[in-house]
Amino acid sequence: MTALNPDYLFVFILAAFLGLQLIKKVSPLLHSPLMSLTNAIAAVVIVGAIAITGEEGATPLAKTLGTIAVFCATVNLVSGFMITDRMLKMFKRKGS
Amino acid sequence: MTALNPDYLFVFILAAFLGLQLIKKVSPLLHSPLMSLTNAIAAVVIVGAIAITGEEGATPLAKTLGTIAVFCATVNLVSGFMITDRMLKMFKRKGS
Amino acid sequence: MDAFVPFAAIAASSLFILSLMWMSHPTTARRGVMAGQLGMALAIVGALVHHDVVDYDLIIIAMIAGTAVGVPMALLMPMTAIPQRTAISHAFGALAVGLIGAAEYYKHAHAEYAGTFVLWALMFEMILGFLTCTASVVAFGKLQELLPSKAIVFRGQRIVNAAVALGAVVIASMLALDPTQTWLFPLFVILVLLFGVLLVIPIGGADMPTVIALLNSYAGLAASAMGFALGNKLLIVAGALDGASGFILAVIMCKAMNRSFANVMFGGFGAVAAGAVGGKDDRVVRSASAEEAAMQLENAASVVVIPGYGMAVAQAQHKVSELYQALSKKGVDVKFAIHPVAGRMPGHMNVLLAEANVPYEQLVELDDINPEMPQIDVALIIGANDTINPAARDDPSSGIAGMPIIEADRARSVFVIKRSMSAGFAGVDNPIYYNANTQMLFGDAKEMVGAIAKELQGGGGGFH
Amino acid sequence: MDAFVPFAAIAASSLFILSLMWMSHPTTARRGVMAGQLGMALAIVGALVHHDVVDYDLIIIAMIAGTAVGVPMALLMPMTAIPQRTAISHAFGALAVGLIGAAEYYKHAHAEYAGTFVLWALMFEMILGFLTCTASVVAFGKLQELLPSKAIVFRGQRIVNAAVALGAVVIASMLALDPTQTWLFPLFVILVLLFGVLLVIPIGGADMPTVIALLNSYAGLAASAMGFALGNKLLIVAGALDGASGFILAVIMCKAMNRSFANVMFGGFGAVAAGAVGGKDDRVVRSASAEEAAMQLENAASVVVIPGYGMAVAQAQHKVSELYQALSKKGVDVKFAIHPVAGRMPGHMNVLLAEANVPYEQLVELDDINPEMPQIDVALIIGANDTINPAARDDPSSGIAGMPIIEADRARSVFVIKRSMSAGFAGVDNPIYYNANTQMLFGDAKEMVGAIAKELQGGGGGFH
Ligand SMILES: NC(=O)c1ccc[n+]([C@@H]2O[C@H](COP(=O)([O-])OP(=O)(O)OC[C@H]3O[C@@H](n4cnc5c(N)ncnc54)[C@H](OP(=O)(O)O)[C@@H]3O)[C@@H](O)[C@H]2O)c1
Ligand SMILES: NC(=O)c1ccc[n+]([C@@H]2O[C@H](COP(=O)([O-])OP(=O)(O)OC[C@H]3O[C@@H](n4cnc5c(N)ncnc54)[C@H](OP(=O)(O)O)[C@@H]3O)[C@@H](O)[C@H]2O)c1
Repeated sequence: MTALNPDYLFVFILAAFLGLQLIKKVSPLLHSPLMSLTNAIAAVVIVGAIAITGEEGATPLAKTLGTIAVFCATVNLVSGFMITDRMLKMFKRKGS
Repeated sequence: MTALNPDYLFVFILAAFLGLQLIKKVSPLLHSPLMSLTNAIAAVVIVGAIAITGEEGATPLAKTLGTIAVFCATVNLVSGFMITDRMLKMFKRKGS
Repeated sequence: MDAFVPFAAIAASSLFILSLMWMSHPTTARRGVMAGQLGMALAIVGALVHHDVVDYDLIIIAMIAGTAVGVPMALLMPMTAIPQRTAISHAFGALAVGLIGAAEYYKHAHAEYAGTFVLWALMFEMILGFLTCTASVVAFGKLQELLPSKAIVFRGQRIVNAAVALGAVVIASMLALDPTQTWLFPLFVILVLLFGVLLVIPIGGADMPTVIALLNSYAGLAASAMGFALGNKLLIVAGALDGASGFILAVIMCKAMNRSFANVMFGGFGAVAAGAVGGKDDRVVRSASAEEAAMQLENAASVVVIPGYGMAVAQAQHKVSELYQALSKKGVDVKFAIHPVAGRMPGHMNVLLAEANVPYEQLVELDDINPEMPQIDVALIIGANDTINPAARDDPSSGIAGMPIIEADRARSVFVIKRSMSAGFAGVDNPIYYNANTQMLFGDAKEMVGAIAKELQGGGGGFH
Repeated sequence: MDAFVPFAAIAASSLFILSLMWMSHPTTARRGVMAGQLGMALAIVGALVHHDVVDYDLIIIAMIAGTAVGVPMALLMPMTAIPQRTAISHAFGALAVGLIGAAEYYKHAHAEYAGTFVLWALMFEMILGFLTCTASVVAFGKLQELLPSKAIVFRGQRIVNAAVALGAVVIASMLALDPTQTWLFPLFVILVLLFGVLLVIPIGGADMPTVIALLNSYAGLAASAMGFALGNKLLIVAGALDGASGFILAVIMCKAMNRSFANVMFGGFGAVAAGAVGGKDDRVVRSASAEEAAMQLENAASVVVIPGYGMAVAQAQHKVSELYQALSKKGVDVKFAIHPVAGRMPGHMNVLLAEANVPYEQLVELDDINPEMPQIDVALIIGANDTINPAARDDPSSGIAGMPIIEADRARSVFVIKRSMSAGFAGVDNPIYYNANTQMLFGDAKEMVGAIAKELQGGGGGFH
């Protein structure tokens, strides 16, 4: 497509509004885990990396770049989710 | 289209989430105006009515139904927005 | 020109979103309305410039006529009639939805089969649309007291309702699968319209707000359904926003009454309202005069006014505002405690008091005022009943047990303005009237509050 | 199989949304992580089953290797290193974004022209990606103190930065308009990577959290841009959510420091941190021993502990928890006042205290504690400095003037645990140390708090 596809813009705007609303509601108590959670979610770019590495007739260059990308994204998402959970595990109520 | 277009579902879900977040934040002070505002916004169906009434080769029946629909929707949106504004005009700060 | 259409839709959706966002606080709310109007304008322009649209005359005429009806409807409506207004406005919108669906249906009936999905969406849209239309009319009738506002219940009601609903759904499916059976269509519409009526008549007048909120939500879903059928994302978004809004308001109200949707919709609640005044009239009731009330009020340090439906009925808000002014002048700290379901619509009291120029900082919510109650010198209850009924807190067997209340009875002394000993909407007896620290001020809220205000302004006269 | 893909995307997006929604409160937060993981799994499956994907070996290998690196990274990381961890993890993610962009670019370079929009989107994505990558590495270096943590500023810095940025953008546009000029591409990448470095070196260590939040936001936008280029709505949504999150956190931090983005990014703030201890050492400083502190603490009715970066440096959180336990046992009411930018990351202190089993109900925010301060018997400041510096409130000429602070100085008496008289990150002198009601407890936070706790447990010993 040579021009911007309005559908995408539509989705982006909705998601951006939603993001603003959701994050505003996060208690400051959890800002650190929030940061690493969103960091982990950003690793969703792995889907792009997978497409590039695995697709029919990918050039060696594409394969190499893609493979590294998959690796990096995996590191990001695995460590991101795990550390978030590790942090959250520690938040305890009184007497629990 | 014979099947559900996923794009639409996508937009619907995002908008629904957003709606829930937004409404939860409305102060109870404003629940009445909120009701009439959303009531007014619902009148956006007028776009459907316009399409039906005005489109090329619309049957007389379609034209009639469409015209009534345009009328009804207009009543809804005009009165909805105006009454909302009338209500909100009244909310005053101390000393103002 | 057409390239502009999708972006108009995006802009309109964003404006609707901003509109709700700004609605969250009084200082930005009016900007919210502005955004909403702008969004609507954009949407309409977008629809008009669409290349399919060739004939404008009828559209223009209809819009002018609609405006001619809508403007007076908005301007002449007294604030106390807001709930009715919302109901009837819903009826119009929903009718539009239904008719559009009908027109679309006839198109499909004569074109070749458009595929199940579109037709299912259309049928769903029409069910919600037509149902909401008649239901809203009935709700309007009850609130306007053109119809008996109490619940109308008859034997076998549920069976009848179920039968009608089932019939409608069956025909809808038949039409979805074979739209050419046009003869079935009118039957379908009639059944749905009828169902709308049946749905609301067994619901008591004071539950109409919850119903209206739900109908608001239905109207939204209908718009979304139309969006799916016509492939219009703007409709989908706007509809989803409304759907969410109505739904949440309904949930809030049910929570504030400690009742389930089911109970509101099918409970036949308030059906007994009339016959409900308990016979235990051996209990003493202390009644007082405007003069006595005025005296206690001006000697109080802190006063909490608790308005209810009665204030709306009596249109007493302006007198209440006078009372507030007079007491504030005398250095009395006056707050207004607003129960989420006081009156006949969420935020009903807030609007009325705002109309009478009571600054909204003086309005406090249930959770904020209850803890302070024991330190309050005087609680002045103006036409509120269920929302301050201690039975909800103390008597598990009560019809409104568990409903959160404003604990007026915990104040040092309590005045209650109402016309008689009769019960509130819920039809349950209210023990607060018999408490030792309660004094009744019998009379119409407007006159009584007016009299007290006069006393305070040193005007004398009034009730005695 | 492919029919499933779009719905997988929808489900994944919804799960990411729920994930952030549940993140709002500790009781639901872990469910949030669950949802996030599930969403990610769905997204990956959706990508793997896509018909285009034929060769799985490399993908599997890379994912296994990535996991092998990621798991230890998450498990072995001490809690005090959370900020670094986040930074380096960003670097990985951003690098992935950049490389994907590069691969896409080369595809377009050899296919026929795909149209401006896609290429603009790609270039934008790569700029954000590569920039975020090196910037995150530098941020990591500063937080890990592999690099000088104070701002590095040199003459003409801005000109250099501007030049590099401009160069990158120009080449980007050239490539967007004519992707076949592959020889320009490496140059483009190098310039962007360089710019990432230049962007962060002039920013002081303690401002890294703000930078990281911004980078988080960039990473999100990059993902969205990729979504636009590849036509993948899931990427658009996830990216938008992250973009919003990072942006809001950055705004919150700037508000909490009363500084603008510009000041954080280009202010060279903290560059002077080292040289900053004012010579006015004629002012008297009262210092005390652990024993004396313990005595006052156990005789207090209410104690507020105010932790800061120093607690993190000293890894004193467990000792602090012991202190809390000991005092609670003695019936002292202990609260923890957490400044939004205490430490080196938003919520840094909360995590450390949580790690040490301090129940989160004891943690209070700035706005809630300040009004109570005058009634507090003892304020115990542990390695906090800027965040409790009264100069921010009283001295308009101060470097941190207007930054909201925890008003420890208003407490009846104040103890400050730190190793020396040296300044905090902002490098501004802190008058609280010279107040009559302040006593300094010089020493490493861990040892000092430990000693006090010992005293309270009746263990004796400690510093004196
Ligand atoms: N607001 C909402 O959104 C909503 C939603 C769902 C349900 N409801 C229901 O509506 C009810 C609202 O409770 P409420 O406490 O506000 O009112 P209420 O319980 O309905 O009682 C109103 C009282 O006002 C008195 N009154 C009526 N006209 C009056 C007049 N002209 N002058 C003085 N007093 C007058 C009546 O007593 P007399 O006849 O003796 O004068 C009556 O006891 C609750 O049952 C609630 O569950 C409200
Ligand atoms: N948290 C965030 O997200 C964020 C974001 C942006 C900026 N910042 C900045 O970071 C700073 C945070 O302020 P803060 O009050 O938490 O800390 P601070 O102002 O950076 O001061 C930390 C203090 O801890 C002391 N300290 C260091 N190591 C210690 C040890 N081992 N034992 C005992 N004391 C030790 C230091 O004094 P001695 O050297 O004398 O021991 C220093 O004065 C603020 O300037 C804020 O603007 C934070």
